Amino acid sequence: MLETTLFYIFSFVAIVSAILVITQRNVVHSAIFLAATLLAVAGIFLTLHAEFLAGVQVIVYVGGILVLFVFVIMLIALNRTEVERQFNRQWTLAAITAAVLVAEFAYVIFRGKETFPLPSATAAAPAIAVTGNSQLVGVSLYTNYLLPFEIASILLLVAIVGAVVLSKKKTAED
Amino acid sequence: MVPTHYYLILGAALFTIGVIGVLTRRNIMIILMSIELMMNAVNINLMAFSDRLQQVTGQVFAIFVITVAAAEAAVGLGIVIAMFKNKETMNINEIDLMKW
Amino acid sequence: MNLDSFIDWILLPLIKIGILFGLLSLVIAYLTLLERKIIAFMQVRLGPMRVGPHGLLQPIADGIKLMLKEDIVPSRADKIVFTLAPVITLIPAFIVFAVIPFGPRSIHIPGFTIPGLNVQVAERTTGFFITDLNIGLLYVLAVSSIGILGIILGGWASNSKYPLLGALRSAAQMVSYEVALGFSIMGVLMMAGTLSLVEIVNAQKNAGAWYVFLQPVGFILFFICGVAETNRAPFDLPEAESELVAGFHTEYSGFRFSLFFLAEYAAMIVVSSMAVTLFWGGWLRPFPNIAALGFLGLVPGFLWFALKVLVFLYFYLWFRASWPRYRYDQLMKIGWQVLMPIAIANVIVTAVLVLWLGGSR
Amino acid sequence: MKVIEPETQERENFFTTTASSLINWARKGSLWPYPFGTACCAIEFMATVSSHYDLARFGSEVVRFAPKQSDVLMVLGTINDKMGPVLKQIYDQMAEPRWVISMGACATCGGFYRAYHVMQGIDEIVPVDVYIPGCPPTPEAVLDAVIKLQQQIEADTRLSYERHPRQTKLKTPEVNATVHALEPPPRALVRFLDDNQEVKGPIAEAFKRRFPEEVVSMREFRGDLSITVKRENIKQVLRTLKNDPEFDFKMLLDVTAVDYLSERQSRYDVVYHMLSLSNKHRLRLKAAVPADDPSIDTAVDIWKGADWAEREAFDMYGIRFKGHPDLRRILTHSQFEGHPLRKDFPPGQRTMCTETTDLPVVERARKYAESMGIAHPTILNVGPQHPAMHGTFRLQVAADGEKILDADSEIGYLHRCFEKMSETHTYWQVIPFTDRLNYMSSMMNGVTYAMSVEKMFGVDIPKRAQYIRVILSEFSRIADHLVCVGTNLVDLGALSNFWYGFRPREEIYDLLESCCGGRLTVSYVRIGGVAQDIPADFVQRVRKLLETIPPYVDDIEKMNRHNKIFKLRSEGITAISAEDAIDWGFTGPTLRACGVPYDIRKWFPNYDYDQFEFDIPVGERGDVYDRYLVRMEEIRQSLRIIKQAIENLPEGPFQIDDRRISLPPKKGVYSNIEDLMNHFELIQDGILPPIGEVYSYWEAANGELGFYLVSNGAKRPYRLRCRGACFYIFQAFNHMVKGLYMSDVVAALGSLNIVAGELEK
Repeated sequence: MLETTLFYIFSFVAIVSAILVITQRNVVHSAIFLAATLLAVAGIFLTLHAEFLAGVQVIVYVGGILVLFVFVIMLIALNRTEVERQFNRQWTLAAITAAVLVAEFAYVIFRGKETFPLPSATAAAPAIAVTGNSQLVGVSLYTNYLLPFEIASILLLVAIVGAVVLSKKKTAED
Repeated sequence: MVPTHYYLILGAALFTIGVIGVLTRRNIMIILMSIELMMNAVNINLMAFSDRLQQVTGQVFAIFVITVAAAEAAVGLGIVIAMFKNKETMNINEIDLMKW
Repeated sequence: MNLDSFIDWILLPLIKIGILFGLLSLVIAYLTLLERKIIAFMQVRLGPMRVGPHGLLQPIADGIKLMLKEDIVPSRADKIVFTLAPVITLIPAFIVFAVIPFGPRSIHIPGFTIPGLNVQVAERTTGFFITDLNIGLLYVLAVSSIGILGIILGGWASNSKYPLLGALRSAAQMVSYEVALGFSIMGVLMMAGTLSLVEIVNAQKNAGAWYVFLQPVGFILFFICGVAETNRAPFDLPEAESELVAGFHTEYSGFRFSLFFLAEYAAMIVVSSMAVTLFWGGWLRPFPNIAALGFLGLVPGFLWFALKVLVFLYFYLWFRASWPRYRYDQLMKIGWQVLMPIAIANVIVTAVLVLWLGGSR
Repeated sequence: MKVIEPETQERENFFTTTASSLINWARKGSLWPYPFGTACCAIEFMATVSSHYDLARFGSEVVRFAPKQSDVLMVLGTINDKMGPVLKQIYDQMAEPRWVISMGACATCGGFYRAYHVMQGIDEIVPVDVYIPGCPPTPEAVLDAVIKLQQQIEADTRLSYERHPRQTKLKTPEVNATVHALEPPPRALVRFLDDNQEVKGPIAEAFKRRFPEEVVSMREFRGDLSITVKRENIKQVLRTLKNDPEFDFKMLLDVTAVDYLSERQSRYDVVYHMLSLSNKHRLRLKAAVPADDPSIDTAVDIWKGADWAEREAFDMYGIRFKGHPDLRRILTHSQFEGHPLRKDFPPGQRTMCTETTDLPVVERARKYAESMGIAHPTILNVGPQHPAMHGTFRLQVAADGEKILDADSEIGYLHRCFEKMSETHTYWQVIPFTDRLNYMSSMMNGVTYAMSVEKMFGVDIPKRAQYIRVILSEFSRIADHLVCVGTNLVDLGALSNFWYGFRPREEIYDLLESCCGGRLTVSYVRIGGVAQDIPADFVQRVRKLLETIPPYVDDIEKMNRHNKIFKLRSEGITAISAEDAIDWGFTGPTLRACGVPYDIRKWFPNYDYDQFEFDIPVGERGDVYDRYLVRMEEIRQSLRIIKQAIENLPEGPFQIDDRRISLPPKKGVYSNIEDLMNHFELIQDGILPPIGEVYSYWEAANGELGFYLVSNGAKRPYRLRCRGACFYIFQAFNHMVKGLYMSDVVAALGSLNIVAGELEK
């Protein structure tokens, strides 16, 4: 009951602010609505018993990525972007793509509808909720998924180097 | 208990919104934000299945997705800054130097 | 929903939230007076003396005045964001307190019957905290990282250059120091093996020593980063008076300005409380496992906690009275080139030791 | 219609009165000031905040530099026409309820500056709630004003405040505020100046040998060598004077002009004062400039230091310096009409100023960005009302984030027409004006000014007067350095040092007060000595001070000398080489921090300085840290000098026994006609120095303070030029800060010890 209510609230917030993200004229307003979406998604994670991920979502997305976004927007404070034409002429393409996507999703969900009813007694003992999911995530991250984990860390390193190189000032030597 | 397909529908909706954002907006910052939206949609799906199957794998993959999102933001914003320094614009249509 | 769970999940937390909120507002108000008084004494003066005996009513006068001051929204500001920003800063600063354990789980409420209704209420024990989340630490980090957004948006929305500079400074500063801050508490995490703040304090009890003795480097890093996170001297660049007038809140007046003010002081208390919880044994008395000092246990836990927090708040004020502030690039350099490597080294050394000694769990 | 019961009405009244008294209680207990400090009064306000008076007791120490967060606009010091729009803007930005305290005679009514650039009272543009009389008012008066304001608030029954529709328009300025007429120069002065003498001496002879064609006239008067040359080849002459080792005048001390009206064929004289550090020679070079073509070649490409001095001469006299890169008005505001120091300019003719203009840096940055095809850098206005700019300097920077790409500075926000005022007042009356030049150490300005008049007379003052001047001046130097170091550290964020610095300063005030009754602006010096003898307990007081000051100084040293953060912030910041510093015309601690041991007290000693034992501290790199070290060491050396002076304090008269200068003894005035007449004449006409021109100089707290005095034999100076040390230091500022961070600007400005009163005169 509570969970369902929370789910509806969070999804409503998430979808409405997501729409606002892509329709706002002012980039900073978009960023604020993105923050709302991200927080709502963190809430959704909580209803799915993924506290650890919810925490990570807030720390990384809201505290990190979003702050970075706003930071860059402020750094290159441009007022004229607001007056410019905001949208592409690719509305048709977008509409078609969106329609195709919706159709696909509908089809897949329709196909899988017999799996929807929740398994009754078998999954009644949720292992994750009991042992505390941060520990479980940690353990499987460092055992089964060690290689992807390392690859991810290399990816991050590359991204750091890339970002530094990209935003480096041109000095006299260059 | 919320049925899993509710989450899937939510994820699909967010993903579609993200796609529309990417395709229609001209402001590169908003395009990047839309990409973040899409990543979040993916994460919701992963999380929903993880909860449904009582397996932690989904959450681990969500962590990887967040990592990729962070990397993407760093590089993307680096590109934005570099681009802004040269062209003083955030409009993606004006960045066509690599166009053949 | 039966009565017991109603009491457990709604009534008790609400009562606690009410008490905590009231107390916190009072503490923050008097922290400002304490700051003015202590700094005054350090500078061989008296500080506020006229408003109430020894200036004791000064914060109340300040509060009333700020509330009633004209609220100016600059005409060129982004009005919605401008009004929203102080709230975005203040709310996280307050809701962080939800997980901070001020004392042990030792409030004993005897069972009783509500007269007239003839409803039996079972006896229960509760703690000096609103809730004990199993991801408490993560919660603190997550929620306090939202506060930055308010500062940045406030600076941006003012549509003025000094606030913008202040906001840029604070954004860069807080994001960088959050990383080192996260690393500095890793050692504690590894030793306690839990993210719950209550359990971390209990682990210190079991270990027989406050973690500051086992993690001295971690503590120093944590406090330095904490001071930087709260934008206080010597890291008070975002509101450096002599450079940026008043930093990100230059354009704010009256009530909204006081919200930023409250948030800053609340953040100071959060950092001090976290330092106490993670490193200085929370509500534990000194030397928790030396029986000879048992008489110290007569002082209730939350008083020990308050005392320790006070010590750190005093440090904050002491820094402010004595040190110059860093320059922006120096601050960044220290964060990334000094604190970060030390923090990572600390994590590695702790990990090795925890493994080698078989873990202290 | 509902009838209100009397009872309810009463209750409502009770409620509203309780509420309003509670609100008023809160408002009066929490008056946060915006210190709109410009001049001397700001220093007294600082004293009010310091430990002896402690404004914090009233809950008013929360100084907010953001107008929106402050309650009381405290206008501390002279507001001139240029500053008017700034004051207005700050006031308009404040949130209601707001109050204004006008501190001091200048803010209240213009004070004794009834001059062309000074606002005759701030109530021309903002409403004032409390006026504080005094010049400057003592801290007690400031506290009294705060209490007065609290009483006003208590009596206030308004619950809410509308934004006031009070006066918002500038009053038409009061023309001809000054009453004194100006006299044209007598023939005798012109003849004196044109007189060509046979002068001996290495410089004069070398000059004659090198430039036989150029010399118009040459003269030595009271030891000052003065050469007049033709203006056509002035550039070549100046270049030789600087670069030829025979002359080696590496430092240009001053460029100014004098107006001789139609008395002479060429109306103006452009006057250069220069100094050779290797030969220890001084030279005055003059070139006559006619009224129909008031132009001359610039010296900026020879000495960088000529930059602002030439701009000032242009501003004041309208003399165009050909080839000057940036010949704009400097002291007066951009809308000002006329050139105020011209003799035919009425001293009180004000021009309304309604706007603040952009500096050239904006245009430069725009052009640069466009030529490079990059984004426009942020233009940031720092000051004049910026906490780090000490209230009166303005810096406009083009910044890339925090880094300064280009900057321009603007002054004149405290220009209060000292030079014009001294032409309209008698020699004695000028002394209070000199006190308000460098108000941090006002004693020394008076001494230097008195020296110039004494030099004109060619007299020496009694030993006792000399020693009194030395002791009090050295104390002033200590006080000055303490404020400089204290405020510099406050700007860096180290708050407490300010309070530690002000305690000994307060005790020095006490000593000065015991001598003359004044704390800050003392007016103790008289031409020919001092105003009255020192009090009986003077020696004990000084001995006690000599013991109490060092611990305070040590406190500051302990906090900072080895402080990591302070060193990080100060080392290498605005480091300047000795050559550059000399080229700019740096003097005083700022120059010594670069390693040049130029100190007038050693190089051109007077007043027995050659008999005192003291060292001249020098730095190495000339950065902020070195300046701090030099200042702290100079405090100790000053204490040493005082110690020797107080031990050898001679007995005798404190005033010269010369009836042209000092008043006859009262006994004589009452008993014989000669003394009575003498007294009457002196009081009526003041002193009448002989015709001539002299340049007197002394080591003031922040460098060489010079007065160039031209006397026409009348009771008022014909021309009194003040060479303020910081004028030459501050002109280098915008060049020094290029490439630094915003925070460094703050550190650098504080370390230069720029005092607006002296800078802008």
